[in-house]
Amino acid sequence: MWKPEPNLEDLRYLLDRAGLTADLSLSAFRQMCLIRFFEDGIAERYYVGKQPEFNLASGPIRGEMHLAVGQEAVAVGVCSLLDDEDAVVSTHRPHHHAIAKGLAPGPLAAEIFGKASGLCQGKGGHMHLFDKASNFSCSGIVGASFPQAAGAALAFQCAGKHLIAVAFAGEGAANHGTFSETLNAASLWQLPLIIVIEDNLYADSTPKWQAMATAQHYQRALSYNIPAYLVDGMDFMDVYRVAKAATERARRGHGPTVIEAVCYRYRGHFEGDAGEYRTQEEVDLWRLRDPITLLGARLKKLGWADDGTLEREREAAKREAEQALAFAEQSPLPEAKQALMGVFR
Amino acid sequence: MWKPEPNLEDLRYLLDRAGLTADLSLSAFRQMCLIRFFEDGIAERYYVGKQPEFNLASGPIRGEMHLAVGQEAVAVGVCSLLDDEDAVVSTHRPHHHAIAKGLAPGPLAAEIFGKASGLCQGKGGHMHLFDKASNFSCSGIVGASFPQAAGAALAFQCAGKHLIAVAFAGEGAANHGTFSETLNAASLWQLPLIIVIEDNLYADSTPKWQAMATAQHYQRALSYNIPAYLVDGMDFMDVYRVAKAATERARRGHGPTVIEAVCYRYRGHFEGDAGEYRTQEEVDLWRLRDPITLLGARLKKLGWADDGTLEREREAAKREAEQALAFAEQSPLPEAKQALMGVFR
Amino acid sequence: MRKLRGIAFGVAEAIDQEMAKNAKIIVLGEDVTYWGAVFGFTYGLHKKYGRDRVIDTPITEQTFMGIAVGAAAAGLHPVVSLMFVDFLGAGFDQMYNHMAKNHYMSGGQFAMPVTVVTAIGSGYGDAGQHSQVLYSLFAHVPGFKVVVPSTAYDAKGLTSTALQDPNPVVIFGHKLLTGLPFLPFEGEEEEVPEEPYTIEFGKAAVRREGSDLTIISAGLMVHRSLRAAEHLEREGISAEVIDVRTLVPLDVQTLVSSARKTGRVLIVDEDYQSYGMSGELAFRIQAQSFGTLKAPIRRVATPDVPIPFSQPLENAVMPGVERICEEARLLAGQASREAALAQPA
Amino acid sequence: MRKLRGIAFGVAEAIDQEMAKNAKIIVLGEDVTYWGAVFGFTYGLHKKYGRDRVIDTPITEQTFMGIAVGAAAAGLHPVVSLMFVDFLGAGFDQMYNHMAKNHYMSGGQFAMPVTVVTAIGSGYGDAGQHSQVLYSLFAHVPGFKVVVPSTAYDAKGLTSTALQDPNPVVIFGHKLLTGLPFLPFEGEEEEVPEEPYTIEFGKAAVRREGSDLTIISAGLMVHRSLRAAEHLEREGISAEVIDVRTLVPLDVQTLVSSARKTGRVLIVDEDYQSYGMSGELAFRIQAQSFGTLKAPIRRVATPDVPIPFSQPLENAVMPGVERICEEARLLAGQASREAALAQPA
Ligand SMILES: Cc1ncc(C[n+]2csc(CCOP(=O)(O)OP(=O)(O)O)c2C)c(N)n1
Ligand SMILES: Cc1ncc(C[n+]2csc(CCOP(=O)(O)OP(=O)(O)O)c2C)c(N)n1
Ligand SMILES: [Mg+2]
Ligand SMILES: [Mg+2]
Repeated sequence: MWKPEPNLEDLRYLLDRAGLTADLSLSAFRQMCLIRFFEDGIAERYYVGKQPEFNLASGPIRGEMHLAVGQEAVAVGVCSLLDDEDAVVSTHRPHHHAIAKGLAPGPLAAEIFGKASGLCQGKGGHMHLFDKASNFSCSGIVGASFPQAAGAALAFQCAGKHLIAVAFAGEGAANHGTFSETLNAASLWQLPLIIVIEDNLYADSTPKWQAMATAQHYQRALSYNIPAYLVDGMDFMDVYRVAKAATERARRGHGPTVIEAVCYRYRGHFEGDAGEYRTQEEVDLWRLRDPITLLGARLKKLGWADDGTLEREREAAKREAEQALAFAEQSPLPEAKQALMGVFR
Repeated sequence: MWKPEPNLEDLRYLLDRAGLTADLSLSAFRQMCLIRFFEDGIAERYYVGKQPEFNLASGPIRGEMHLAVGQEAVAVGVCSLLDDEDAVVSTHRPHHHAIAKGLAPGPLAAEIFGKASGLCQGKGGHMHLFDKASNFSCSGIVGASFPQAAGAALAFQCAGKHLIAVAFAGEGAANHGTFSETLNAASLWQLPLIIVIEDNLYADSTPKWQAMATAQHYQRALSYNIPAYLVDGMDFMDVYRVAKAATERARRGHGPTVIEAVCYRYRGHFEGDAGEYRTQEEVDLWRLRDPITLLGARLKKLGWADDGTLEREREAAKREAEQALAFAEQSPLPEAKQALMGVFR
Repeated sequence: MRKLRGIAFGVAEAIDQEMAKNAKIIVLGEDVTYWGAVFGFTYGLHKKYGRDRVIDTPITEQTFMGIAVGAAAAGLHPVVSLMFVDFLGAGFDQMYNHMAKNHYMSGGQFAMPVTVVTAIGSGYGDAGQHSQVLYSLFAHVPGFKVVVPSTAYDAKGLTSTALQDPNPVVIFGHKLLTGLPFLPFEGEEEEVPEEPYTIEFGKAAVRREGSDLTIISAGLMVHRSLRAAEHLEREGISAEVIDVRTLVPLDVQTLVSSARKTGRVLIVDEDYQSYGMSGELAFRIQAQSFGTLKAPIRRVATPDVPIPFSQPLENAVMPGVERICEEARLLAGQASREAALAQPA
Repeated sequence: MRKLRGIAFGVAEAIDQEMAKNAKIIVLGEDVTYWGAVFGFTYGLHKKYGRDRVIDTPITEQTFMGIAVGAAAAGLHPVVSLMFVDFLGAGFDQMYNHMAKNHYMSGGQFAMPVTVVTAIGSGYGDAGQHSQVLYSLFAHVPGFKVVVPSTAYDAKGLTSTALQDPNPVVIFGHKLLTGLPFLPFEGEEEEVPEEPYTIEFGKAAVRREGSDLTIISAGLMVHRSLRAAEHLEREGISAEVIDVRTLVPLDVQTLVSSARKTGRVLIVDEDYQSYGMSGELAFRIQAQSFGTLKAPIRRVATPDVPIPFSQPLENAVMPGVERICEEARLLAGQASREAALAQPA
């Protein structure tokens, strides 16, 4: 849309330089499908008990629900470069990051349903997903992810480990002071930190032109001497290429990187959002650049997959998502007495 | 030091363009002297009762004391372009801004002494100086001045007034998230706001290289599409020239400006500071570029004043400072019962 | 007169009517236009007053609170939305150190007419960072009036009063009383005059008369207490139910009179139990009705744990009708001295 | 054993000894190197452990608190200096919404071993934004242990305990107890073992036995209460003085036992009076010693006004020995029922 589509030869050259193989790309495709099916599945179940009257408190999944359909390429493009021990700190819209980071989808779904088998035994919920095993956490507070990821990066640096930390945040969150403060600290201390701004054009109902003085954020990182990239967030390969460079730099002790990925959320800010602040035409236009479709087409263009392969991956992802959701649905709720336990260790 | 000294012809040209006349310059000289004598006078009285043992709680002036000796040119360079109704929001180091903004030095000094005749009847003190008549306020909280000045600017814009607001803050404060947040809002809404960063190289005991990822801050304003200037804060004329452009732009509705003025505080962060974080050589070096000496020399070079004139101005300033301090000393303390009044209006 | 469902419409209508009269009132905050601050408190205002007076801000609580401080000092009366009270930590400094203090610290020079409107409470599955009440924090720090409307009628009248008050007022609207279709509604539709009217701060409302015990509460808890009182009545226990309406100023007289009458007091508070409202009210009551109390004061509050996500857990911490009834029964049956001594120290 | 003057040395020595044993401990904050966090709590540590473990941060409370959260989740035990408690508003979100909750919300997966050290209190003329106590705010929100040492011995032992605790602990050190030469000192030099030792949280200390009334206090107020008790003794009133030491966990048993013994309770609190510590303690005591109390519980606290600057005003709000004596006299002489009824409701 806003960047030239590389021809086959150029594409091969680019991917080669980034070390992006057929295998990696195909498994990214599958991860993105998994996220999509997972989110669609959550959406479907979220509305159970919320029709005809939509009420946040009803149905098997209560409270606000922020889904990331359309933003899969950013999460997978970055997280496919991470190891379990690398830290990811996410936001109020965390499912895609969680799945891309490799969290088990079953306990993830179960947490969203508030079940005892959930990651946090039902105490956290959709905006507070934590997984020690894959070093994943998130926060429902906008702007909170930046310093926390910097803290993990500092801990890795102190320990002399070649691990990295990633903060995800929206373009709305990047207006928050913690973004700048973290840029300064990360540059000053050359932390192994990657900040990923998912610019999906809106923060709640607020289009970005209404809250941002400039069209993008990444140039602000440059003003702190932090390398910064503006990438096409609908294009897994674009995200991956830049994230690859960033992770290598960070792992080798050469400091932070900012990646600003322009993307789009197809669904509302949260479920129930009537979308009065944008047009259906705009949504439809962005759907034409669907990240999964785009990656599928690239894989075929490169001769790395045919329709059959893609269909198989899609089906496998669908099964995995459905198993996770079924696990969640079938799990029991926690016992009330658990509520009063666990404030202190 | 770090910029070429203009020859006479170039200097005339520069000042002419800025509309900086002999009269204006001479009264600036006098204001700067007033600030210097005022601060020196406060310092002297501050130590009364604090010798031989230095104790914040003793003597006629209690609590912390942050003086601005050495930073006079920044305050006067900017504030000499302001009217009473223009708003200034200052910091924990506010005396020079207050005097430059035209506050009556007597009630100002009295407030610092905690007297009933003080600006705030003794309730505010040195870090909380308020003067409605000259639209001056300040805060002891680092980073707090930015948004408050933006708020005043917004009010002026709403009222359709051609007034402007100025936020002063240190280079340490500019690391705070409120700086970035305010840059964004000011640029977005094109507020009549001038942000002045007084870069005196230290925040408390912390040299700026230890807390800043980059040598300066002003480039960050550029990343928000805000014009930004790095100026010699020891040179009144340099500050004035840039502030003139900034005030005109703001008054005409063309939005905010950032001025970063490199300067130096000769005294400690607060009185009692032993200065273990810097050398005497460094202090001495900066004293060679004293802003009052420098302005005096320029006035002579331009033929706008001779030694006699300068001496007369200096003497007048000294008398004014001493009167203010005497007024403060002679005023009564407030009555205890006042303490419980005035939380609500 | 017409019927109104919920406090959101009451708040919005009051703001509308005051804005029509007073050009100094502006509205600031996240999503205050399209979404009416999410919980409807500013609904429809931008259509009527335009985006110059109803301003969507970037997600920068500290800065827009600071802007409100500066704008109020410069003569406006900002209405600021803090979308959820849970976000206070992102902007608390400007609130309690400036908004709440500048009038006092300036010796009364700068009025601080700011009305903060915020949403509180749990009961619909929004978990630990979106379900808190926290009015006790604002009530603890001096300089805020703390308003907790429980009915549409009160919401309108108290908001009008706030908008005519030259002091900082924080209005805490419970989400389950807003009357919005996407949330459970525990209030009642009621007659609310279309004309503007005000309700004096510091006047508690006796919502139900009774003789055996006094239940004191605020916000949503008033409704749950009333429902508990109905149950109790069937069991032969006559409960008086008092709605404090404003925590600051607090109508101690009404509380004490009722306590003296019934001799038994139960405080019902949705805020965290310790170091908050329930303790304070108990102190004030025992101080003035000590000898007339027949049993120790009891309380039902949210225990000192973060609000968990899952429904059985959330139910276990949120004070409900049953727990209120249980405590009331214990209280009503309690012979003072023996019961107190029976409790382990 | 040697004598130590003040809590600052106690805290610093404990941190030193724990750092020597535990490589996971790092120190973060403003001016924690040269200046030992201004009030000495981290004095000398950077010389011994270097700047990799003792880190001066930019002035960015939200961010360095968030860094502590992230670093703790990644295995470090950060000691974070909040220079003055008054600055909590610049970083409260990361503290109460994350540091205090993430262990609970994560279902116990992520421990949060963070020790925050902060300076509290007035009495030396630092005015409204540098003189507050505010421990009640931290005690109100769940997830913090709240420690208020009043002696060097306690300061050392409680800090060691904090550094072995896997939970967030906030240590509130009163400036007038630090023992630093530039501040008044109201504590006492005392024997403090050189070897490391710990003091269990949740154990109040009976500082003085008495039979007529119980004075309960914390921090500096313990010393003023003890001095008041001496005066009272001369008047024939025998006061028991209890130092709560930790507000969370609170040693209710010790308070209640004393209350039952003396039948008269005075709470002395330097925090703002309303909605804070004094109310909470009163609630807990009346709940368990109702029938044994001979008079209503009384309190001496900072009235609900910002701390004014000028000495007579500051003296008027800060609880002093005289006010404590007065209240104690009233309490000791008070015949319960009649006195309560005599007060206007
Ligand atoms: C400190 C804070 N302020 C406001 C909110 C309410 N809120 C939740 S999500 C959101 C918009 C975030 O926009 P963006 O960062 O662009 O992320 P996106 O939702 O687009 O993924 C807002 C304002 C919050 N959670 N925390
Ligand atoms: C939010 C906050 N954090 C910390 C402080 C303590 N403090 C007071 S002044 C100061 C240094 C400020 O440095 P700078 O902004 O450069 O101003 P300067 O003192 O050099 O004029 C600090 C850390 C404070 N007052 N407020
Ligand atoms: Mg967005
Ligand atoms: Mg500085």
